Amino acid sequence: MNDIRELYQEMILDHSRSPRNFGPKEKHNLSAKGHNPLCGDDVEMHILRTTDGVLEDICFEGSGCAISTASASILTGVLKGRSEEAVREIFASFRQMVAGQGDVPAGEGLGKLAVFSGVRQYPARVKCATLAWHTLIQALSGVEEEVSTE
Amino acid sequence: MNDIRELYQEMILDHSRSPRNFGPKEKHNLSAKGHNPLCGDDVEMHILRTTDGVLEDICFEGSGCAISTASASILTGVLKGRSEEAVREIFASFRQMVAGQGDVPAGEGLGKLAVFSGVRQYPARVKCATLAWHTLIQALSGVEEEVSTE
Amino acid sequence: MNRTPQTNESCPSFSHLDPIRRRFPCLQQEIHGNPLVYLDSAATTQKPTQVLQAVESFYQEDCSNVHRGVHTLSERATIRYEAVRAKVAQFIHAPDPHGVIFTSGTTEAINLVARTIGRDRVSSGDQVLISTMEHHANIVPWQMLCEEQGAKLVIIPCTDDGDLILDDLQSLITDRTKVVSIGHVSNAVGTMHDIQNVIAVAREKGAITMIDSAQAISHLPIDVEQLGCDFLAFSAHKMYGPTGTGVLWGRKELLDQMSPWQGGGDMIRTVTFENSTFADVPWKFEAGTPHIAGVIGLGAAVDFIQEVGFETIQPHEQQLLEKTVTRLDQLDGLTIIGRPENRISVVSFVLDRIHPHDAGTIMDQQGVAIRAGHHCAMPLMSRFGVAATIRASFAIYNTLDDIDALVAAIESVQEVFN
Amino acid sequence: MNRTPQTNESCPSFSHLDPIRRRFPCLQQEIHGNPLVYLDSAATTQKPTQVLQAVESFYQEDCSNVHRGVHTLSERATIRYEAVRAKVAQFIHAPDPHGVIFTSGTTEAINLVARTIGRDRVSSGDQVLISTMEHHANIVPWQMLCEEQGAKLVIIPCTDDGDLILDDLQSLITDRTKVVSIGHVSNAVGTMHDIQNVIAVAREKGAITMIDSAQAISHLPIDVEQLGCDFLAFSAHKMYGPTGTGVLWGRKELLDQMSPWQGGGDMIRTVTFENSTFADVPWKFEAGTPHIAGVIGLGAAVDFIQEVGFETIQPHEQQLLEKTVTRLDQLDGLTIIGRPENRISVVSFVLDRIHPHDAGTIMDQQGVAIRAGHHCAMPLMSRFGVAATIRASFAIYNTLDDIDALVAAIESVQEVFN
Ligand SMILES: Cc1ncc(COP(=O)(O)O)c(C=O)c1O
Ligand SMILES: Cc1ncc(COP(=O)(O)O)c(C=O)c1O
Repeated sequence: MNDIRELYQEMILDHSRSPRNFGPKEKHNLSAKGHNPLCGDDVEMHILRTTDGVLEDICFEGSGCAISTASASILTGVLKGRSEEAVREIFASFRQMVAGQGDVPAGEGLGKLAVFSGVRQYPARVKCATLAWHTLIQALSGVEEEVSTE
Repeated sequence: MNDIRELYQEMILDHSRSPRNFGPKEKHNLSAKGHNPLCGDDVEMHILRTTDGVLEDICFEGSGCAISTASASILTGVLKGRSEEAVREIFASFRQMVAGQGDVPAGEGLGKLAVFSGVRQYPARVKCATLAWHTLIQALSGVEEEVSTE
Repeated sequence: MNRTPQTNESCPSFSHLDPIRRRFPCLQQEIHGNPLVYLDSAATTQKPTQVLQAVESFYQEDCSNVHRGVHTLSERATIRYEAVRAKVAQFIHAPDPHGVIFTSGTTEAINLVARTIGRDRVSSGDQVLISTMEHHANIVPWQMLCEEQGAKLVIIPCTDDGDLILDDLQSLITDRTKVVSIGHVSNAVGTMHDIQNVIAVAREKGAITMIDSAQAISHLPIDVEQLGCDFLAFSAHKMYGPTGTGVLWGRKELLDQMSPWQGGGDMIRTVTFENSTFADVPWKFEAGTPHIAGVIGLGAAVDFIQEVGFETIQPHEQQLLEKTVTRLDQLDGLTIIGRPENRISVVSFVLDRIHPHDAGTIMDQQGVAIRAGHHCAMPLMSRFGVAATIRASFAIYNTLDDIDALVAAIESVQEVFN
Repeated sequence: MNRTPQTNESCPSFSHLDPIRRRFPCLQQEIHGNPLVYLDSAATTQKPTQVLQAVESFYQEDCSNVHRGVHTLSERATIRYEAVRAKVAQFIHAPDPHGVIFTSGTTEAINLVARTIGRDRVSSGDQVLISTMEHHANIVPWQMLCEEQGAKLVIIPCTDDGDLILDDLQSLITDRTKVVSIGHVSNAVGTMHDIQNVIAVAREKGAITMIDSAQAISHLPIDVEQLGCDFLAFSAHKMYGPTGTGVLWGRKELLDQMSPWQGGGDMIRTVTFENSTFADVPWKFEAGTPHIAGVIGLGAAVDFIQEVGFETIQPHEQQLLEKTVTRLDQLDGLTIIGRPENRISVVSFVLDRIHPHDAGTIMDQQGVAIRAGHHCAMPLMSRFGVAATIRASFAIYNTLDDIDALVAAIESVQEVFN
């Protein structure tokens, strides 16, 4: 059960119980939907992107497991105010942390997001942790197509 | 090779090389076709049955392996002049001899047909030995439907 | 937080099952340091050694293709393969082994029926009747057929308890109802449906009847003659047999009339480029090299079930079920989904404010393997207003101790979250 | 009449293959008191121990359903199952593992293509092109499609030598040709067809191209990118793998556009009674519980082939072929059927006045397993004016001694009959 506490850290449980930046925003200009058929997680990301490519606001809707809900909730806070480029870089490190091969420094430079480092031990849950991210990237790409993590 | 000579007895080889009662008959009043998908054997039996149920004449056409050709050829001779009832009885003993369960007296009362007793050792060839028989019975039944030994 | 061994609860009358459990090699392992407690048999059962040996002995001794060979291996393989047809026929009390068609599983069996006789009989304006409790395998093929033919899919509703509402059966089945396809036992909540009743009404109205027995076949004796259905399907892998094979049983008269589905070797009698004639039933429906090893393994699985006997299986599984329901009802924050009148081998439940998937991960840490999800029964999940459930399902190798482990694991989930 | 041991002919350069042969348990047996000489690999190959172990280890260690489980066994099973997709993709040089669809075999793969994209693209008056040398699996599905759609099946003829006549390809493939489906290697006479040429012309004319590689996959390296075909199919059981599984590879762009075939679990994204949405490729085409053990065994079979290497397999099998043709040509009363320019692993022949089936029975007495029949290629049999042939086919485990045994067995057949 110590192991499992590394996955379900307090912050993750907290964000899954009371997700931040949850609910539709009127002022967003980019959106995308994502679906994880394994848990039945559904997520919808909304972004307000400025003309110079900064994510001025991010929020999400949907329902899902604790990992996917917390992942969506925490990323909205961490990424707010970042440039699109920075977001893509952070996602690359995040992915490396939760699903990368070999030894990976646990969440270095990822700040709060490092709380998801435990996911690495649970291959079946990687998709839960990355669903919101994939959906966010999809929204940024501006193509309207549902993301699925099959 | 001694074993195999018991299957391919001289009489069988002889009848397969020069089948008797081979070719179409003009005067037959019952016919049926049979097919063995395993070897691709095709046989057509023609019977002249009298009003009192005697098989006055039997002949056959078709092509097949040595066992099926010899079986058709030999049965035409053995069954000629027999009653339909007798034919069915002989077939029952023949079947018992080539495919029956347990110890079976080798072809007792079957006369010449006892030459097929070796077939018993070759389950895959039982259908070759019985194709002409099944087709004959089909012809006697008067139903026009191709017999298949699948 | 490790579970307390509760061997005192292990009913002495079950000690004769210990040797059975020992025959399942996969159960003899630890998961995350705890003994494996496998409660996912509705997804697939574990396989006893005798099934694995049957498969292996085919490959090691008789490995050959079937039907068209004259050599010894092929003869032996054909005899072993065809013997299973007779064995399965006897197992489900089918009058004619030729009504037994080997498919790749229940899913293929249902698709086969939908695409052959289904397509022939169902026209524009006709109806196909299923229930709200079906597995996707018994929904999607009919949905695709109805869409193609312009027919209507009609649904038997269910109660909050998870029982089919059969009072209106006479009006649900009309002259336009051409097919009635019903699950035998619900894989999601465990209901054993009153299919005898449904079949009787459907037959009266002239509809074809198909029973999806995927979740019934390993739990209760099946007698197709007595049921009176036209088709019945199940999968080997859910009855202690290998993956990749299953059975469609059909009434011989219907099968004879049906056109074939897949084309290929073994299902034909003659082929010319102008036209082909088809083989007799059942081979007409078995195109290509069959899953010979799988079918032979299925034969061994039937032997296994018959050796143990339903007279042993049924009371054992019922006792497991009763204990599970009783113990789960004692837990706070847990709701059992479905309270069917007759339940077989499956219990589904949800935990307050905890997603089933999170529960599944935490329970797995304790070695307890349950399924979390929609169980390929999304319409039923909608009916109950849940996205997913936690499902525990049983087989002959489960013990009363397994239920204690289940309860302990649920408690540890709640501990993490509360 | 027992065959004389001719070990002197056993080429010393093949002694390194002895350990390979020893890996096949089924070959270590006697038939009617003679060592088994298995010359029926075109029907199904024997399986090496490592394939049997892979199958068994799945059942003994990771036995579970795939895709929808969160528990450890299910996770392990899913990882092993999906890893084979990537392995197969790499084996056939496919750019994207998602183009690899697991089917029950070549037959299902061809039926799938005929019933999905085939039905979509082929309309009344259109044409489907195959050849006179196809296996029934690559004839009947197209024949059924053509009949249903009112299209025409057009046939590439072959020479007396058993080579396809490709001179008129430009006129055989017209604007109306919507599908070109060609065997890679003939299972009846061993011809390796010039498929590269056929594919190139077909693509130019906008036809879909499908290659039946059932008889090629274990004998030569395949590169789907280089071939340029749209679909390619093969069976695990003909490449040292288990029965009941095979592969349809398809171009991802085409697969994405195609509607699904069978309906059921795992191939859907969402199901409501109003409508269902389908999963992504390849899962859209894998309805129901897959043959998990079989796919894992297929992975081990790919490993086996790659460990031995085509650089070892090809020269060995060519040497077996050459010796066979040379030795058979020396026998009186024997006619080899087909003298193709490029031959792979198969030799068919007939004996004067001796039915192949009788020959098969007698050869089996010597332990020599050959196939006698039409080899599911009836139109080709008609083309050559025979009802059946005797077919000897080879795999990596055959030895030059096996050819001596074959010749001795043929001589003993002739002795019985003459
Ligand atoms: C050339 C060819 N195509 C297709 C098939 C059919 O393969 P399967 O029976 O494994 O589906 C075979 C095997 O018999 C074959 O040799
Ligand atoms: C009730 C029911 N029907 C059909 C199926 C489909 O069986 P398979 O996946 O073996 O084809 C299942 C298994 O998941 C089931 O539980």
